Amino acid sequence: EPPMRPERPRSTPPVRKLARDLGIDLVGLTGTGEGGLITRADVEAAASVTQAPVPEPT
Amino acid sequence: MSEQNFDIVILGGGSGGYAAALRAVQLGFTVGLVEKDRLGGTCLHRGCIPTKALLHAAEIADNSRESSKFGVRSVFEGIDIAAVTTYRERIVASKYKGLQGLVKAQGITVIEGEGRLVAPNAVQVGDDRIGGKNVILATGSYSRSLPGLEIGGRVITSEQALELDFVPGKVAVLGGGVIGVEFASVWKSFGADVTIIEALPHLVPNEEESVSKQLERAFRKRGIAYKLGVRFQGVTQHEDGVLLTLENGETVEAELLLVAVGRGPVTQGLGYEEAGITIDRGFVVTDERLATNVPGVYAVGDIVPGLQLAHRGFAQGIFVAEEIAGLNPIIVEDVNIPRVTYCEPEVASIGYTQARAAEKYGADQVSSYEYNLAGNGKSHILETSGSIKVVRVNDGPIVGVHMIGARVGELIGEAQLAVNWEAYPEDIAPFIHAHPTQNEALGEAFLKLAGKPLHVS
Amino acid sequence: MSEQNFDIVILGGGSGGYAAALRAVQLGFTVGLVEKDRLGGTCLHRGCIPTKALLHAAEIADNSRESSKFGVRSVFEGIDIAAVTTYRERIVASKYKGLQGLVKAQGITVIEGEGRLVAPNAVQVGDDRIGGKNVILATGSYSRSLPGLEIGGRVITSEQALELDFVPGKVAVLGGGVIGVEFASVWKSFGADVTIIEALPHLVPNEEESVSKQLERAFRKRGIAYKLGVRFQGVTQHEDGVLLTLENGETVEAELLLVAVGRGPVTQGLGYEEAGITIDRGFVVTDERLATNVPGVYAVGDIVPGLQLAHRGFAQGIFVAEEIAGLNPIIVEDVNIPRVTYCEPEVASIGYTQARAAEKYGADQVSSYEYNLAGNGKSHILETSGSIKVVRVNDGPIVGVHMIGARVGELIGEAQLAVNWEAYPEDIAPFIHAHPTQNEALGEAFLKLAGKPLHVS
Ligand SMILES: Cc1cc2nc3c(=O)[nH]c(=O)nc-3n(C[C@H](O)[C@H](O)[C@H](O)COP(=O)(O)OP(=O)(O)OC[C@H]3O[C@@H](n4cnc5c(N)ncnc54)[C@H](O)[C@@H]3O)c2cc1C
Ligand SMILES: Cc1cc2nc3c(=O)[nH]c(=O)nc-3n(C[C@H](O)[C@H](O)[C@H](O)COP(=O)(O)OP(=O)(O)OC[C@H]3O[C@@H](n4cnc5c(N)ncnc54)[C@H](O)[C@@H]3O)c2cc1C
Repeated sequence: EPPMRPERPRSTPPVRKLARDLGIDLVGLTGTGEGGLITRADVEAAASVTQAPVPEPT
Repeated sequence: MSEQNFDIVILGGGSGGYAAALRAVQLGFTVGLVEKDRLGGTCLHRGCIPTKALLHAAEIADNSRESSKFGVRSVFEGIDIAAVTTYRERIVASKYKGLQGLVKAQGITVIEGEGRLVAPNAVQVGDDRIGGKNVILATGSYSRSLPGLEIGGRVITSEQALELDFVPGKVAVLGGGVIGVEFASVWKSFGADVTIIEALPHLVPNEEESVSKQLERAFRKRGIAYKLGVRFQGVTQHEDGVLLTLENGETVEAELLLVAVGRGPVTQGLGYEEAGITIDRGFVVTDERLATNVPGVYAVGDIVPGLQLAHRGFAQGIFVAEEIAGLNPIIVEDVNIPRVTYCEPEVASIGYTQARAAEKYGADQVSSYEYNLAGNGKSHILETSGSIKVVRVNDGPIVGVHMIGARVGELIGEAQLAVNWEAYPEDIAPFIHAHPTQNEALGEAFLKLAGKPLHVS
Repeated sequence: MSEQNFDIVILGGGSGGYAAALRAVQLGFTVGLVEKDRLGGTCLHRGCIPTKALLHAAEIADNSRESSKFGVRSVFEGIDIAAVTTYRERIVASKYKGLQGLVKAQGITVIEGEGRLVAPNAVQVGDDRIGGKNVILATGSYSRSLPGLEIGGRVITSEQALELDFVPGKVAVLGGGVIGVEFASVWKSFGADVTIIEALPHLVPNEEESVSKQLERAFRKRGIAYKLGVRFQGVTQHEDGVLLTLENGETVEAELLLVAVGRGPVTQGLGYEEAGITIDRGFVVTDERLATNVPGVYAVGDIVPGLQLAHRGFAQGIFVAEEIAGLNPIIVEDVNIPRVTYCEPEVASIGYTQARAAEKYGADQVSSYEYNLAGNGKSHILETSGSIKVVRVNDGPIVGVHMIGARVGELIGEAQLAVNWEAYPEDIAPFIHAHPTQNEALGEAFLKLAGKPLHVS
């Protein structure tokens, strides 16, 4: 019986895939879903932070 | 009088009970499994497996009848019901043997006999008291009838229908749910005249309405008669048939009447109420983690209100074993359990119908798309018609998939991953479905809901 | 001489070309689609669709022959090849009509005639010059032969095999890949004696080795002969047959020889090299986003090295249209494209074989489990045998699924979601597969790899 793997951030495969496509590392995220599940909204929120427009250098 | 003690005692060795037993011993528990009849229960001996054998024989008969359409010269000469029985019994016997072997190999103690709950932690079987730190109730269900409609003679239930040693010339089926339409489909393929009587306005009334309507159309084309929205009033039996009267005054004559109006829970006289377990209309009430109100006592399968399906009972059995082991298993709600009706054409669904999704999320928050299998190459090759309807929340996940057509039952695997993982159609759109398959049609429906329909599979 | 200009010119109206055209007009581009023969290309007229019609007729024939096993009395009297042709042509004609209608309705300009690339932004068709800001090459493939093996007379390729107006008594098939085993399967079901000759050590040599071995066993049981690991040497034709000699000195006599040794790209004499496009062994070289080395020129479908499958060409067509539109579509690698071989039993796979996964991730980083369909109720009912093998990275995702058995092709839908989303078996383990289906077997394999096998479906 392999042990449960709490070290792997809990999410669903399509959300993990979305995170990968957006370049978001799930390890840093706090899940807001049931039982700490990382949701699509969590990933999208993280992505909007990382992709916040960078001011043009003047 | 003897006493045996186990970590877990399970009352009933059907899909729910034996799955719990298998998972429990795997997790290191000792298990006593009490069964009064045969391990495997309804599903193996009187349900899923033997009916699907009949349905496959029916498919073979239809193929043979229609073979010239495909360029095959074959003369259909009828059904050899004794040979059908041999085939059906061979399948069941082999699965039964496998199950017995597995249960034994895993070290589960099977206690033969009728059990009764005599305490929250004990089941009595004859003179023996079987103690368990935890008890799982899994006593299953029986074919119900209607008030005043007595089973016997030419008025039969699915148990007798399975074991008929002849093909009836004309048969009436009371109830257009899963079991009713499956038997209607088999009998028609075997050459019988069939009339279904359903009190609700549609066949398979729990399905998406458009699916019900398509099934009605397909049955009409197959020559299966049905009367919808009309209630049964009475039946009389005579020497060579039955005469049904309906509340609207119509009558139906047939050789046999199959009563398929649902299944009731087997919970009476088993000590459940005496042990303090809450029962509601015969069903055992549990919380969403399948615990009854009495600590240490769980219930699984058809006695728990909700979908009466073998794989649900099975999964509940596994769930409870893991729950007792403290593994905190994930709940799979009934709505996320796949449902397949194996008549011809098949019906398969998961998640919410459009109407239920609209109730839950708001009508303007939900979109759907119904892809007609006429556009699907493989379905065309199979000469089947039907559709695949996908329901999504706008800018949100896929919450329902509803299918009808030959062989669509197997497509539910993909649909259930999408719904259970709350995928968006956009998540699936980049994937490529194999050509020419029927699951391409599912792909097309997802593509359409993701805003990129192409309609050319 | 006239000149027409479009946003996009597409050379070739097969799966790759027409998919690109449909998606491109949807995205607002004007499209000129050049086709010298019939829209739909190989797949619709000479490939996927007509072969699958034959395979379905073959299934009907097998069912009829074996009907007594299921209790159905039916006498198989042979194949009416004219009726098979009518059926096959009816399917193709109807899909062809649908495609023509769709292409027209979407406002795609179809230019009939043989095109030649005359500049990076222009295709010449007879006297007309068709200009396009972007050009997509989609000229497809043809049946290859071996050096010194001339097609003609009794030595045929799949094109002629499809259109035979008789069932050969004895036929030899050179090549045990997808096309070879599909025709072998059809002919055997139609009553022919069949011998396959394959130079590699296995039938369907690109599949998981255990699957190849099971296909060989199944074919042996069906009476399909094969010679593996032996190379073709020569063939002579005489009045009523062919005589093959093999490098090991054996000979095979047959009425016909089907040459099914692969398909070569149609790229010669079309101006590709003159326009500066890099060609490698006849294939158009592209980057992973399907751009050739010449800016503005893309290639899709069978002319691009890799899997030669209709749905890949189709998806590549969509991809390129979206790429030109700047939508930055997601690449789906060849390894993540589902592969189905529609012989009896069917073979279906996605992702890495165990051997390739071991190469990629390290042999000790990969586990697999092969579930035998003998344990699967529905497969038992279908009287099929086979297996489902799932390959995972340890503590990691499912990277391959390999299946064999009647009707397993449709199970690839679920498998492909798992592999494409890089699901872990543990992600699927809590879900409940419908009983009794074949996709339960997939569920069992996932359960086992997640550490919770139950083996009772
Ligand atoms: C005709 C028909 C077709 C069906 N087809 C399908 C299908 O295709 N797919 C599907 O998912 N479901 C199908 N079902 C439903 C499925 O059979 C049930 O959902 C499933 O069997 C429920 O499992 P269970 O363990 O709750 O109960 P059961 O399978 O009914 O098992 C209960 C067991 O408990 C035993 N028992 C009862 N009382 C006692 C006692 N006091 N002491 C000892 N033993 C006791 C019984 O003998 C029985 O073996 C079908 C049902 C029918 C009738
Ligand atoms: C017997 C057989 C069975 C198959 N079964 C399957 C299957 O079940 N599933 C599957 O996925 N794949 C199957 N395939 C493979 C599939 O048919 C191909 O992968 C697919 O057709 C490739 O699409 P394409 O657009 O690249 O090329 P094609 O379909 O070959 O289309 C190319 C088009 O370009 C046109 N053309 C070529 N040159 C010119 C020119 N100079 N000017 C104008 N027009 C031109 C041709 O007339 C043709 O219409 C099968 C193939 C064969 C032969």
